[in-house]
Amino acid sequence: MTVPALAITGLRVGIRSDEGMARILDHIAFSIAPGCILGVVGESGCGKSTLIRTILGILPPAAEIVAGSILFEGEDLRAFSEAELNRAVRGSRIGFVPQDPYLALNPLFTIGAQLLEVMRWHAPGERRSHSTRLVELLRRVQLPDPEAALARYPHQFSGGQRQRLLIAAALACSPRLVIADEPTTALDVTTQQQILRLLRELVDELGIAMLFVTHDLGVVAELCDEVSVIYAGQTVESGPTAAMLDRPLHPYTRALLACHPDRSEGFTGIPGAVPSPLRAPPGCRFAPRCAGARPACTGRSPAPQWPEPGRSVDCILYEAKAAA
Amino acid sequence: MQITRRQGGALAMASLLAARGVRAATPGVLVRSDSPPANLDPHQLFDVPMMGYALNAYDGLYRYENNPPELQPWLAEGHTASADGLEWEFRLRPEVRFHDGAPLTAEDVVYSFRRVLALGKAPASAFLGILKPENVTAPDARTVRFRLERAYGPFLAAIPIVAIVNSRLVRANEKDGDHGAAWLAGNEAGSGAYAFVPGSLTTLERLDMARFEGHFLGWSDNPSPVPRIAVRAAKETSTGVLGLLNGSIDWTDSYLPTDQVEQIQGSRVAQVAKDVSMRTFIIRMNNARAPFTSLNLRKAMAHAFNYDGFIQEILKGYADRNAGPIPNQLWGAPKDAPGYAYDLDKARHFLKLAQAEGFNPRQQIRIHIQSQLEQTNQAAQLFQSDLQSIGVNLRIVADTWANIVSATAKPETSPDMWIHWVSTYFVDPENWVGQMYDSRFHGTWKASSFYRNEKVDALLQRARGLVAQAERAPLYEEATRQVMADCADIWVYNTVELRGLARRLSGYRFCPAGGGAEMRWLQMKG
Amino acid sequence: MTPILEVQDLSVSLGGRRRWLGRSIPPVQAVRGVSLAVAPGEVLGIVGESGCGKTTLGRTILGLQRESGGEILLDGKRVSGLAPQAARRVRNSIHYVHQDAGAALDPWWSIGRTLEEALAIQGIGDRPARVAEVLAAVGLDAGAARRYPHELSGGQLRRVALARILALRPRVVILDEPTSGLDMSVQAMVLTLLRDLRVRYGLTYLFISHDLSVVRRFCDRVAIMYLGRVVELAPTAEVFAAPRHPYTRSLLEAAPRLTGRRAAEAAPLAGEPPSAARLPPGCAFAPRCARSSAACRAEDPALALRDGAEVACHHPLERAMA
Amino acid sequence: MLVLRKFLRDIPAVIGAVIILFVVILALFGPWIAPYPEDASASHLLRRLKPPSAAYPFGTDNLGRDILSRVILGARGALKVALVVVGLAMAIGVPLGLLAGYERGVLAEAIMRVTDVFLALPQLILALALAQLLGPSVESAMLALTLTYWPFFTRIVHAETQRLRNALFIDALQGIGAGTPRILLLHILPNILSPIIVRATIGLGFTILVAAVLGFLGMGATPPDPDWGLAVAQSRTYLPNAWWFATFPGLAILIAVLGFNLLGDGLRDLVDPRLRRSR
Amino acid sequence: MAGFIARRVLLVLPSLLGLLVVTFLLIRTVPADPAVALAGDNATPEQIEAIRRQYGLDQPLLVQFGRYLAGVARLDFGASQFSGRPVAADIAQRLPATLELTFAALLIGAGLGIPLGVVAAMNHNRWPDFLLRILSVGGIAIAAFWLAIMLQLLFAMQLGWLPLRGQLSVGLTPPGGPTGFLLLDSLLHGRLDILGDALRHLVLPAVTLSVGGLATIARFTRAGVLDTLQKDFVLYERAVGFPRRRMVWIYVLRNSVVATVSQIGLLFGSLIAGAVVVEAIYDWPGIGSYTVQAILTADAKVMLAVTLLVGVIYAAVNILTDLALALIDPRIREGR
Repeated sequence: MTVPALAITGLRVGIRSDEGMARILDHIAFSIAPGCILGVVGESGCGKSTLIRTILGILPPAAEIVAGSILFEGEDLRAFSEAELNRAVRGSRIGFVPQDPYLALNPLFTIGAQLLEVMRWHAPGERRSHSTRLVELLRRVQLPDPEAALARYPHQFSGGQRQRLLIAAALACSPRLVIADEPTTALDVTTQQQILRLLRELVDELGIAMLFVTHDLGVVAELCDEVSVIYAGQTVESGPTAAMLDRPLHPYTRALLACHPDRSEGFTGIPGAVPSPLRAPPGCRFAPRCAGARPACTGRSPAPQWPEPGRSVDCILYEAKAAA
Repeated sequence: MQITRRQGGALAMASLLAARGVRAATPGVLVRSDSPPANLDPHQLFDVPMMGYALNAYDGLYRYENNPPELQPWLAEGHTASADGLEWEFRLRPEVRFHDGAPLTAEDVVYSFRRVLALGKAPASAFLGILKPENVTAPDARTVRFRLERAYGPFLAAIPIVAIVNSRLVRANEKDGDHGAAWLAGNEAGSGAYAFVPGSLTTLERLDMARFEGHFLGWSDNPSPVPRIAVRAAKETSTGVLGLLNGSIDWTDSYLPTDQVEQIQGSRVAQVAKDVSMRTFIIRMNNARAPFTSLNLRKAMAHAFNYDGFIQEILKGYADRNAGPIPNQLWGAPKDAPGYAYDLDKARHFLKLAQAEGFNPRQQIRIHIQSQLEQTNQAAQLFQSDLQSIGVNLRIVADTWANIVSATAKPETSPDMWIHWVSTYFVDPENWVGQMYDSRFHGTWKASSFYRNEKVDALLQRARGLVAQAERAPLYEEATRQVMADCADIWVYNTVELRGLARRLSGYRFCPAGGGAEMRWLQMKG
Repeated sequence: MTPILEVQDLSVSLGGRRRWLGRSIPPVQAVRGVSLAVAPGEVLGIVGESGCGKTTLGRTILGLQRESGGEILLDGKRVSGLAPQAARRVRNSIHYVHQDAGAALDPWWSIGRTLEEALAIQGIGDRPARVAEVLAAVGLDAGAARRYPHELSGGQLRRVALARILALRPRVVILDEPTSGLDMSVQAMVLTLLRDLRVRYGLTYLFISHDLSVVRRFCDRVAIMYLGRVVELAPTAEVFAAPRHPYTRSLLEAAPRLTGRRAAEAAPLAGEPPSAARLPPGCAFAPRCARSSAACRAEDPALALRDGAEVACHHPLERAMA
Repeated sequence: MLVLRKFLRDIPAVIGAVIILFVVILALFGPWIAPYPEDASASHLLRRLKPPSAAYPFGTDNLGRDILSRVILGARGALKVALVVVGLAMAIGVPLGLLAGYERGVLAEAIMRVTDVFLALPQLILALALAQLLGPSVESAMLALTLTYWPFFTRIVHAETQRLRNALFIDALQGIGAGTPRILLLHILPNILSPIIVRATIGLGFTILVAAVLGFLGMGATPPDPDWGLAVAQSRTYLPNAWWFATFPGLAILIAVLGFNLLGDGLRDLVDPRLRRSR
Repeated sequence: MAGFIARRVLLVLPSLLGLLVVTFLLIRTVPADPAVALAGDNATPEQIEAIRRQYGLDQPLLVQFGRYLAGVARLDFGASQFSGRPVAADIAQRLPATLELTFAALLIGAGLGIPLGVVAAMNHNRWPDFLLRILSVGGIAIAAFWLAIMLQLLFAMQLGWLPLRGQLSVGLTPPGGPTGFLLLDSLLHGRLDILGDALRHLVLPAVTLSVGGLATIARFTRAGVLDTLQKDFVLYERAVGFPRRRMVWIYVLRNSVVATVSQIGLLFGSLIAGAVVVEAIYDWPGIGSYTVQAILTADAKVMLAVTLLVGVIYAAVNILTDLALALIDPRIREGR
């Protein structure tokens, strides 16, 4: 078996606040194989962006990793120094596609200046060869007129074009993993469709791994090979996309799918609200909203279970089943 | 070591400089930190900076020298006057040359006087009413004749005011009938001991002068004259003092604050020249408007000012009490008139009398000071503090010279009280009592007491029409006594002028007219 | 039955400045000849991608934007041709809910004050009772009145925005992207709430959205807009079952669905919409349309009734196609 | 409470607040605190320009008055000048800026042109004219400072209002029929407080200092007012000897202005919703 | 871009006319009478009256203003009522000195203020931030002339490193022409000795004048950087491992200086007030002391000319500021 591009186990991230240390991420676990797209799905406030910042090592000053490991191609990223991360990981071995293409580019610098800056930093070499490579990539991501693009400013591109630019930038230093942070939420559906298709092609073509963070199950269904669902900072369920959409295991996953307009005729929601990670309930964080919750759910965090090959679920129900 | 006695870090720092200062001096150049004139034309301006310049760049027919001032023949060898005082003839010295080498003729003198009259600015004041331009004539190349409209006693005293200009040079630069005013404002056409260096002028900031070898007096009396003078205005006293202490300035204006004297005297590179001048310090009262229409109130005020305290403590003794309008050492000042003394009891007494006449002590009296002149402020505050103790409410109004003198055009707008000096422009009692208390001068700032006494008017009128000093003196004395009896103003002191001088200079001569600004007598080491 | 709201041949041009010296900026035709009629109690969806003019249309109907041509009728009475403030006065039975509910609230004001303010502006008395009522109606507890916008979640903010206009007793509500940016679980609850409120308060909705799956489930009829024009207008079921306009079809196909990957299906619509400032002649969709002909590039097709749907296309898809 | 805790963590702002509190106390109770309250107007010729000592911790001035007392007594005047000028300038500048930023067209354009005229008007020349018109006094100096300072507020408020004019919540208010005065005063104004506070605190210090220059030119505070700026101006004649005469009133200005500015910065960070979000 | 400048210049003209009208009215309401000064201390009332007539001061206001405007249209600003010298010539002689001083001060202010602001922002709410804030705010609060004298005592007197006063040493003569700017002219004439001497003289005045501006610039930069650091692209730049130092000092800073640049424009506007004290203490032959002289002597012609000058400088700086902003921000450049 190949080494996963990224394997996270038991990750716990805390943040200092006035009320003490709070766990904004708690026993997160998943892994991504090369050539595979893992969708990390969660609602707002579930810790998706903290997860990304944790992997990239750019947590805000008040936050820190408390436990767990982040293995990137077998190396523990936690052991890297800030300078090493900056030089050899962020933007080079791990590419990043941000959420909002309108805001993620510095408006005062040309595309070439910004993207080449990163390339030069990570891969010292000729300016000419960098820009040749960048133009090639831009052509690959189907940006119109790629040669002229380098001299233009971000505002001179449409949203879709900017996202193409950022995808090209993420690939510029031949990364082994690309982290995409809801890259299509700011785009129109037709453009979204184009971008998703492009991403799929690129992953298949280059054999890289991709962590695709989103809240949109539809997008996951279209794009991802595997899914990991996060709720309030905790991984609740992971597995192959098709299987999970067909037969969700965790009550939260089920509820979430039931909300989707494609699934339900009425409008069912999930009662209550996602708890703030600063005031997370004890035990299973979904318990207060879970229809099938039992008293034991609030007592302790559930341990991951593997009820089927390749699928894991963190729910006390399956502990019982496994025990039985 | 005088300096080490003083406490305070700043002074210690400054004193360290004395040693360095010697090196800071510029060899062969005397650096003056007083202001150059606003305009180089001696016929347009007549003020202290102008005198500081014109006494060096230009010559007049006569000149005041020494202290007390003596009128000495200068470009003229001498003069004659008719018995009625109407006809004056001046005989010019031979072989006087202007800076461009042209010889001085009577024509230059005629041109200069006519030009002064035509421009009608400050230097013309003494002559405007009494001399018509066509009545200045040159009977021959070395004689100038004046025919006055009426006899005018101070005529001769005012003669040094008029600088003689090189008429060919100025005429050549006349434009649109301006008498060369535009040109001469930035150039020079004189015959004086120092010549303006063309191109070195920044108005009010800097100008350079170079010694004129061909000056008519010659330089045989001065073994080491100053070759070059650089005027570099220091606007802040502190800069001037520091410059003096570090040797980069050789000469300050003559109004050093008394509090700076001790430090400069203690320095190895500089000293202070202290000379009694003819510059009186006066607190004016607006006699034409209530409450100062009341003689008793005026007397109360005159007794409430702490003359000695002011002179001894604030001025550290660098001033002479001058109880009347005319400087003590000048003729025409009555020697026996006692003046007013600081006596709060008397002040209270007169205040009561004034109250009986209807003066309301709660009424606020406003005294205007010139904010740039710290001494006027100190005097006002000292006065205010004493008046408070006798129950008079004095309010100080900070003001500007331009504003005050404009307000003095009319008794209604003129301040209740204000403070100023009267400097020597021509050495004659007319400069003081004549222009200050004759009612025909009402509307000028000098007459801003709006004092009116027909007897005084008549005395001054008569004195003005006479020529002989012996005849005029008693008239001025009598007028002065009357003004003092009427307590028209509060006369405080006669100035001791304080000028910072580098120790490398010697031969400094002071004269109240011009304030010692004549440089040709100075000798310089290094 | 008279439509409660009718729009006839409405055009709106935005921006455009004549500058003294220097280049003038030409106006942008954001809405071009749109005609709609909304029946009382109906939910009319307006669907299109960003820049298609759907929000401008909503703001113009509301009265914040002045139309450059055409008419707006409210209860059959003409209410167009007015400057914004006057327009708002005659159309005060129409209200608008912004897409970004959080940004539509003054961050300095508590929810309670904001709600009372709306009433104060309209001169309505008995404010505390009315505020309590609408808060309850949108499912917020009374304590929410004391809180500030930044303390509330996205779903709660939508509720506040609704409460704010409900207090004013509207008859027509323009909902601008009411579910965008919301999580699926919250979205469902907001939609439920909207449906309940419609019944309870007898509202008519103009539902502006780009989210086809929501529109499909919520709207009675749908108007598809492309670059300022309505290209298709039909009952929802019809549109989703058998789109007539090629653009409509592309749009439907592009929407991600839970049914999973359709890699082999028709290629995505190429390119992006042209800028509204530089419209091509003829049909605006022609440059991206696989079916376009010379006629499409020459003449802009009008919206015409075909088989029970209004379509603006020279070559509409056949019913059987879908 | 959270706000207070956040504020207390901002040490410069706390220092500023303490200073301001101190200055306000001096302003209110100065005559009871000063060791020689009579030195507000008295003069003592025999103890002129004495260096600091136990009896006169800050030394004495050119008329023998206790500088410490005068520094204490001067707090009231300094506070008055600063607050009145900045207050009036805000009262003129902020409404005009709001109006010009919110409305479009001729009125807005006219306001901004007038603002430009006043921005370009040299302060000293205006001060002179006013001193002549109204008589030289602190009041006319304050008016002159006000007239030259309001355009700074107009400019800033104008720019910020223009930015906010298109904000969604303003749009929403227009949608529910809110009138212009309500939108401007109740909604836009509170939202643009932070740049106004910055400008105002800069203005407080600036005002005290320029007032001193005006005083020295004969257009401002009048002796014997225990005015800090005036004392600094008067001390010029005695420098570098009487260093204490300039130093202590100068320090008083420095500290007071420092207080206002630090507090202002702190307040700015506090009210800025963007910064509020972080941490 | 040329069209943009032309448009701005034309737009400025009405403001300048307005400025002149306001100033003229203001100055004419001042009762101070230049005729009194010209007539001197021994004047007679008749003489004062004659001078008043000669200068047209007895004419109706409108006539006086008309005459003045006609002169200004021909770039003739008349003669000073105090000195009789042509105002334009005096200003032309002094303006370069003030501009050199102001520019140097601005350079120091921006050169130190911007980095200080950045460092403070990067350390938001930590000790470096606190310290820099207190120091930079102290700059606004310090009395300029007190600082000036302290600097004189330290650097000119105690250490003897720098000259006490003036623009040039007494022994040296300005090279003259062609620009009037001493530094530039000495460079053009190849007089490095004069250049060096002039630079030494410039240091203390420029530093004194810069402290106020420095503080303002530091504050606005700090605020700007804090603001920019919240932007999404900063997070993106961190996420792709941008070289950190370059990110802050180039990419973030450029986004942050917009407010600072506008402030620099406004700072220039208060040039005269700031220059007055500094020019007086260091005897800098500039516009500030010239203005004070005019005010003290109620010299209307000079005051009008100075006002107009400040107006023109203000307008020019505003246009330059806009140009600078357009250079910084491509979106402004395209008129969006």
